[in-house]
Amino acid sequence: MNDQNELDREVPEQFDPARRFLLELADRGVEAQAISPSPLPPAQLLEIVEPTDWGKAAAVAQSQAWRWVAGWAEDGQALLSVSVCLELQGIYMVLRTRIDTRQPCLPSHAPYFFAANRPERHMRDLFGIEFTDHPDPRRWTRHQAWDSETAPLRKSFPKEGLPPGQTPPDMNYPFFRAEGHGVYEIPVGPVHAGIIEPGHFRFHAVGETLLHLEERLGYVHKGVEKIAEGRTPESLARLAGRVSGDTTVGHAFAACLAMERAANLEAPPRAAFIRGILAERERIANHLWDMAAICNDVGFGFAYYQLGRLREVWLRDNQAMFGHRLLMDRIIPGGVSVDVANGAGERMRASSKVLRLELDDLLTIIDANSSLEDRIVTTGYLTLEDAQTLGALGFVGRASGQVFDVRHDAPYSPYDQVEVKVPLEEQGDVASRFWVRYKEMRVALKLIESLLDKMPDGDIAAPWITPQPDAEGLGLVEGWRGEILCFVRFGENGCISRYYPRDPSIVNWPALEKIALGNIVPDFPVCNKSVNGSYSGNDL
Amino acid sequence: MAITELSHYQQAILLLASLIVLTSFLMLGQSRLLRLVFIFAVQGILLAITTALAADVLDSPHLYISALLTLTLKGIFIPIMLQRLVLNMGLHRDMETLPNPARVMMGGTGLVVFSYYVCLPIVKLSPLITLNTIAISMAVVLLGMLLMITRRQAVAHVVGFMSIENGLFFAAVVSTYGMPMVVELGIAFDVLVAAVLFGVFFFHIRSSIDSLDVDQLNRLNEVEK
Amino acid sequence: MALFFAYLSVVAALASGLAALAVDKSPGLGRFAHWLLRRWPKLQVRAAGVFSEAHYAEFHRNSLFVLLGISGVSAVLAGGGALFGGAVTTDTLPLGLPWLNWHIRFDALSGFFYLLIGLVLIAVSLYGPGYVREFEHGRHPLSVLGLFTGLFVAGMELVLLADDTFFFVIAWELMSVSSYFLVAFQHEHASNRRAAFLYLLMAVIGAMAIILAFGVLAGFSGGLTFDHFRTVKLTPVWASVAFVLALFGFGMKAGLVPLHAWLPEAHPVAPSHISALMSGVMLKVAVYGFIRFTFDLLDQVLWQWGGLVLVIGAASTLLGVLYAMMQHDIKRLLAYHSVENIGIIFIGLGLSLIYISEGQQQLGALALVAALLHSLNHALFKSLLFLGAGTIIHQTHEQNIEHLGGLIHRMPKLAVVFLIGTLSIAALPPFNGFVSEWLTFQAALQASGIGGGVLRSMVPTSASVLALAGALTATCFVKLYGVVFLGLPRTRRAATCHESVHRGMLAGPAWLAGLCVLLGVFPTPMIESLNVVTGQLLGVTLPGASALGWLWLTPVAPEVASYSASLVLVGILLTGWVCYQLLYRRGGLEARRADPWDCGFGGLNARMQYTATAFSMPIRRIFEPVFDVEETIEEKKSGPGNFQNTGLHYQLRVSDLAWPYLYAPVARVVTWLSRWVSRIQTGNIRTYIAYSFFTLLILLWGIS
Amino acid sequence: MAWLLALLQTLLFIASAPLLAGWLKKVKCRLQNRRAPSLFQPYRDLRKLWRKEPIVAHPASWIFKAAPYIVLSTTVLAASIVPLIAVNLPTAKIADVVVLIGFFALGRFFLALAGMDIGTAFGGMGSSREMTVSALAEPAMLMAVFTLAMSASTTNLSVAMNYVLHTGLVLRPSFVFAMLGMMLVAVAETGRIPVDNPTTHLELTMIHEAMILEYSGRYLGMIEWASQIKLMLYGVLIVNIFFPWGIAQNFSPEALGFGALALTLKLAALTVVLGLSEVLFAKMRIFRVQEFLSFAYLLSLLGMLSHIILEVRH
Repeated sequence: MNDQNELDREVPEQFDPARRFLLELADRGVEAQAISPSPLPPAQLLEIVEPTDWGKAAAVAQSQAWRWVAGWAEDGQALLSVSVCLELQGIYMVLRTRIDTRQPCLPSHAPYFFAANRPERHMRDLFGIEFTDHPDPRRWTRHQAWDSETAPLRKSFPKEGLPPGQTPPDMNYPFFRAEGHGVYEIPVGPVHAGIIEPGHFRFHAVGETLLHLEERLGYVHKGVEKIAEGRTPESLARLAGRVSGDTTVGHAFAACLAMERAANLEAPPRAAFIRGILAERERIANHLWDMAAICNDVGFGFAYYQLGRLREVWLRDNQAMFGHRLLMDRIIPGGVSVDVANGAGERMRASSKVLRLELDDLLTIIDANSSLEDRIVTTGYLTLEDAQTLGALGFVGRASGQVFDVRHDAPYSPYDQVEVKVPLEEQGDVASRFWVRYKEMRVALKLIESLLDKMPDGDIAAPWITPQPDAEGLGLVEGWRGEILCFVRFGENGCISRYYPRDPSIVNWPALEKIALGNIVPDFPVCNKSVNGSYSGNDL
Repeated sequence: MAITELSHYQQAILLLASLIVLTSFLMLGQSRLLRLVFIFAVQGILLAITTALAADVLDSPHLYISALLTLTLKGIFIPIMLQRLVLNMGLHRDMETLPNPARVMMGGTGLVVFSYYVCLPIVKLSPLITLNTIAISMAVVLLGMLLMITRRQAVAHVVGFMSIENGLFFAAVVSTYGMPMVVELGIAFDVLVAAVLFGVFFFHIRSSIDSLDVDQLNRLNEVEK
Repeated sequence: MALFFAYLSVVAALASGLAALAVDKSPGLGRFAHWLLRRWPKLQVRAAGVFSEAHYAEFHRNSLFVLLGISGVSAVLAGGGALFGGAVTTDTLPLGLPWLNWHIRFDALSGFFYLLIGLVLIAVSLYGPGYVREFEHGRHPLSVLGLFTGLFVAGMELVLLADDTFFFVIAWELMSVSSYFLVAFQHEHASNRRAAFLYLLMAVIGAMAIILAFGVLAGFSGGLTFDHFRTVKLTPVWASVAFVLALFGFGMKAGLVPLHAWLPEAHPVAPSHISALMSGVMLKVAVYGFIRFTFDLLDQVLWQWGGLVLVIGAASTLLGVLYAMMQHDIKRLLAYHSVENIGIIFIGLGLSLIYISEGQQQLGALALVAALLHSLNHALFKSLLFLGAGTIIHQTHEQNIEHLGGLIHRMPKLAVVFLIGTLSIAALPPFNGFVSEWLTFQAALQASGIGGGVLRSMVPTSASVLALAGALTATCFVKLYGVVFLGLPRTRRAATCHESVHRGMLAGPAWLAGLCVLLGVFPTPMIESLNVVTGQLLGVTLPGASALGWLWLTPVAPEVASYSASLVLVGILLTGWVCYQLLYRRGGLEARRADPWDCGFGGLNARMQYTATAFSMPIRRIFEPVFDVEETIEEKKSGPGNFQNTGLHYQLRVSDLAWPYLYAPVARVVTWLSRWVSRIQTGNIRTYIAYSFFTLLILLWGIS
Repeated sequence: MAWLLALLQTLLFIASAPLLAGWLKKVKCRLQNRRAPSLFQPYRDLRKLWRKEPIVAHPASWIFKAAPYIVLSTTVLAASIVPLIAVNLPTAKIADVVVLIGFFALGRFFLALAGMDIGTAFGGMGSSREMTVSALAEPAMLMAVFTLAMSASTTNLSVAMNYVLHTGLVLRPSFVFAMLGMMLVAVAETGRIPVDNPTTHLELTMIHEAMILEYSGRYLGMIEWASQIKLMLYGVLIVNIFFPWGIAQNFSPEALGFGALALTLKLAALTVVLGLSEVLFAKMRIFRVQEFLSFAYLLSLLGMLSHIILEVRH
């Protein structure tokens, strides 16, 4: 340890987290190979030679406080490769290892990172990779559609799929069971009373107090990863825009960025700025709607209708300026499909100003309304420790004092050219998540204005270059829910062979299980709404 | 005197008296400072109206002046000052939740009964028609004290103090034919000075203990714990 | 005539006790039977069946309860005679001390309580034969149960008859001691023995207070008969001393807070028909004692007494129902409700005392009538509920309601009968519980007649406590009925039980249910007859109770308040019928059966229904300071950052605050005192001789 | 004649209750800048529900089917004893206001049992919450009644209204408090915001709606109708006790017509107040309801105290 410290002092490069990680691996006798130059910018790629060292690598990462970002597998016919993306201080690093297809066995990361728990179960269900030491052996994404032998994401599984017919309901899932005096269960979902996506929540409660909450997701597994195979870049961008309907800009942005990096192509600066504007507009629309929904869940009609009205006006502006209310398919590989005309810029400025003024008025009223405050203050705590353990993203993390924002910590174009402020709240309750949204909206409005100010002239799309077979790319953007990761690998003829989008919901869903604890049952809906995870983005 | 035998003016005074007690109770149960200040202002306004009505009923015109004074000072000036103070110090989102508001409130009703019981002999002595409101004013005083006991925020203490003063003033208005003008002006001036002094005082407390929580003053104790 | 039936009732009860002593399978009895049969050979065929080994047990069992039934019927006749005849009969029995024979007095008040005993006793005698069969093959002989039941009933009846201190105390102790043996009947469990001991202890302390109270009166009057007491004039201080002692003694037996601790322990452990008698009747005997002492024997009433009784009554009402809410043992829950209902009765008595002390005899009579009527109503519905609970336990062997559920499908008849009891105790119109609570409210509403403002504000406040308690009772019985009878069965026992085969086990509760409905719908005749009681005690009656005719109840005056339960019932039935005809018979579609809403997940099971703990949890949280709550959640966590729960166990214990704050300190003081006293027990023989020596010296000094 | 009139008044009462619900909806929508459905929409909804095939859950017993009838008939009976447009009708004698509270309790008791009859978590949850809220509301309601009865020395509604009419305008502090207390109780008992949210779709937060979650068809129709009548009942109680002016004191057609008109205006105004409060407040956390209701109790208690202290001869 002393030696290490001296080494650190003597060699300044040792502060580079990736190198420190590599050194520590070497200390532990793990054979690792840094690929240079990295095929996956902005991340560095590290190959772990022996799959049996996979767990040790996670242990090292945990000891150095890396954040487990995402994990995905690929079927390379003879070998399955498993990759995991880690992050520390804005530095991304991808670990990769290869295992035998016939005996797909790998030590699990879940004992070190909770964030690895569900993604590994996802990999096991869809690739048939057995993770040893995984604390939770229950199935996750695969409900009853296929037997446990089938691995739908392997190349051997036909792309058009094997329609399983009508599958039986997943009634015998072995839920966690709380025991004790007068404890009862409330099964809620997958069909909910409102028009929302499906997901099952199993509560264990005693009276009104929640003792335990367990989520059972995966009801909207659409096979996004499988149907992406063999697509052209344009059609992948369209698919990415539909991974989670409310994050259409975010996912399309990430996918296009990944494909462009794989193709060694850079979108023109004007296109990047327009992408930024689109992303911020999406953020504002969703935050408005979320805040409205939080108010609605506590029966506060006034704020619900007012915020809903503002969102509607905003969406109509989207329609008028970009031709689509939700901005779907506005981002294409190589650039964007719609330009900001001069008049539109002025209009956008004006509407931003109006929105800001209206928000000021409205939020002053809301702030003074103690009946709303009574409901959301001290409801649904997520402690800083839990947020850290989880690596909670976006407003969920930021409301608990976890400050991480891709736009600020690992800036990409256009955010490397403007100043991004990251708002923070530290209470970790529903009110914090409410107010952090509001602050983010303010930041977003400002960003839109400064992006408009600095908007360069030029093309809005670069011609597409077909990338090499096997080229891979990583897209990392800050969607409105938080960091979105997107991995793309091209196959023959410039077609996609692997697409893995990681929505922030995948990370944030488990936070809800913690947030709900100790609250009373009727406060759950507002807790849920304050996190507002995407079912579709989680289930893929 | 049964209420049906009184004139409407007198009935209105009684009604206002009971509303003033209600405001005292509302203050007792209020957890947010801005609300507290607002209710205090309402109490001041009610007091001013009562004074004006009493001026009419008792036919003593100088009470009009004191009504006006009450309105400007307790209904408008001091509340606005306190509100500014709360906003400036960023206390408006602080919530001071009582451990059991219902119990405190019920204790408050006990105080009302008690003050009624105590005042009964006095009321029986005098033929003045509005005199039984003296129990009400006594209750307002006691509730103001209760407010000060149950709260930790210095601002709440000031409001409690002012509401005690309101109770005394109310008693003076309804049970005698009003105080001499000089005394009233003096009191009004005193209140004003007190309010300003409190304002200064807050900033001092704040700068020395970083909070307006009066329990924090315990730290200023010289005895090392 | 009434007195004859009263005696007959006592004799029949004693006979039932003695008959129980005849051993179940005695060869001697067999020989006796043979001897009898030889005399009347014609009966041989039929009698052989009866006296055969197999049938003898049943015959024996039935005969006990037939005798009890006779006792009950004659008690009803005696009570009715005294109540409707309005005569006061006195008698002297040549028993007791040579210079103090037992004085008997049978007036309307005794008659009313006789009626109450009789009505419940009839139900018990119907219920008993089926219920006690279980004990026949148990380890405890039925004869013990029968003997003490007989003695217990006789004791209660003698208390009502007693007209002198000596007889009263003997009857009182007979009642207490025999009921102790009944509580201790199933003494194999340590908890039962503890409950019985606690009961005995508190009964003894209570009896001592009562004796002291009588002693105060006796000290001033110079005699031991109640007639002496009635004429004596006391100073207010001594009268207050006597009153407080009586309130303590009778209140302890009645289960007033905070002297109630024995009640929820003792009532649930006794066999259910005994619980019904104890809760339904014995507590009322204590109420009788209190009324007799305060309204009859004491010559004056102070308003402070009324205030004290009112406050204690209100506290009992509220705390009783709150503690009841937290119980999961069906019989304990019912026992706590007895505390509540006794509280309601005492609220009525307190109001009555206040009004009388203010000189408002008329209102005092109204409040007293309310209290008496509630005593009767409580006797009816509480016995009904205890008998019903007995059947449930008998059929399912589950006493914890968290293990029951869905019984309405397996015991439909009992469910209906139990529902009537539930509606009555929840004080819902048009059942009987509502009438007496309504009368109490009406009495409280007249508070503007009281002079003092403080007292005047206290009366409505206590009435609002009564309203709160009434609503909480409804909540509690929704919980009880909902968890026990409705929903899905929570255990296999609850899923496989069935209605009792013995008809009497249904007939007993059904008889009481019928009375509940009858008294609820036509309360006026009963209230009219209670006028005799108030007439004898206070010298006033309620003249206007049936000012609008016997279908209407107008306790004060028609324009103040009126209530017609029968019209309410007719109205409800009529409207319901019209709705039924219009919406269903005229082209309404037949209901379709389907699975309940499961949110699309499927497979709802009994674990996913609300539990009793859950149901009462909001109340527990709102009234937190009243309970001694111990809530523990044991969590096992694992994984990174201890993020994942791997095990969770929830435990909750809610108990009565009376234990840690009253009984435990008293017990500590007693222990400390006895330790201190035990120091003089050195064990050294010379020390003892020295004690004797000094005692002798002091005595000699005293005598000289 | 008088009995016939009483019957007609009851029928008018129950027939116009959905109209009041429609009007409340309209007021709320206008306050939220929304377009409102027709005033007669509640009638259409009821008709639709009555015609639909009801579905009953498997574990349900007869209590589940009987409860709607009991709820509706107790509510109708309650409506029959409340003077609507005329006082001095004979039905008012059947029961006084304490019994009226008892009627509501009876209906609620069966509804709560029906909630537990299906054996799901939602039903029991609703029952538990409903019973808790009503248990806390009851003392406040009774205290308000007491305050009233202390002045009028009666609990008979018709007599009480007559009393207020005949004493003329007296500014009684006690009445002001009793009215405020009763309004708060009415909000809690009829399940309006901020105590309960009648329009929510979230099973976990519901009170009344969770209890009746399994009802459909005519059963649901009956329960809906009963709750509309109940809403109107509380409204009528408040306006007719505290502002009885305009109510018919004889049975001449002009007096009755004027009474109906006055009542309509008073109710309409009261509904606007209710609508405003629904728009301006969020639904309370369930354990805040106790504070709300203890405040209602406090108001009624202050009413009683101010009656004792200020309004009577010492």
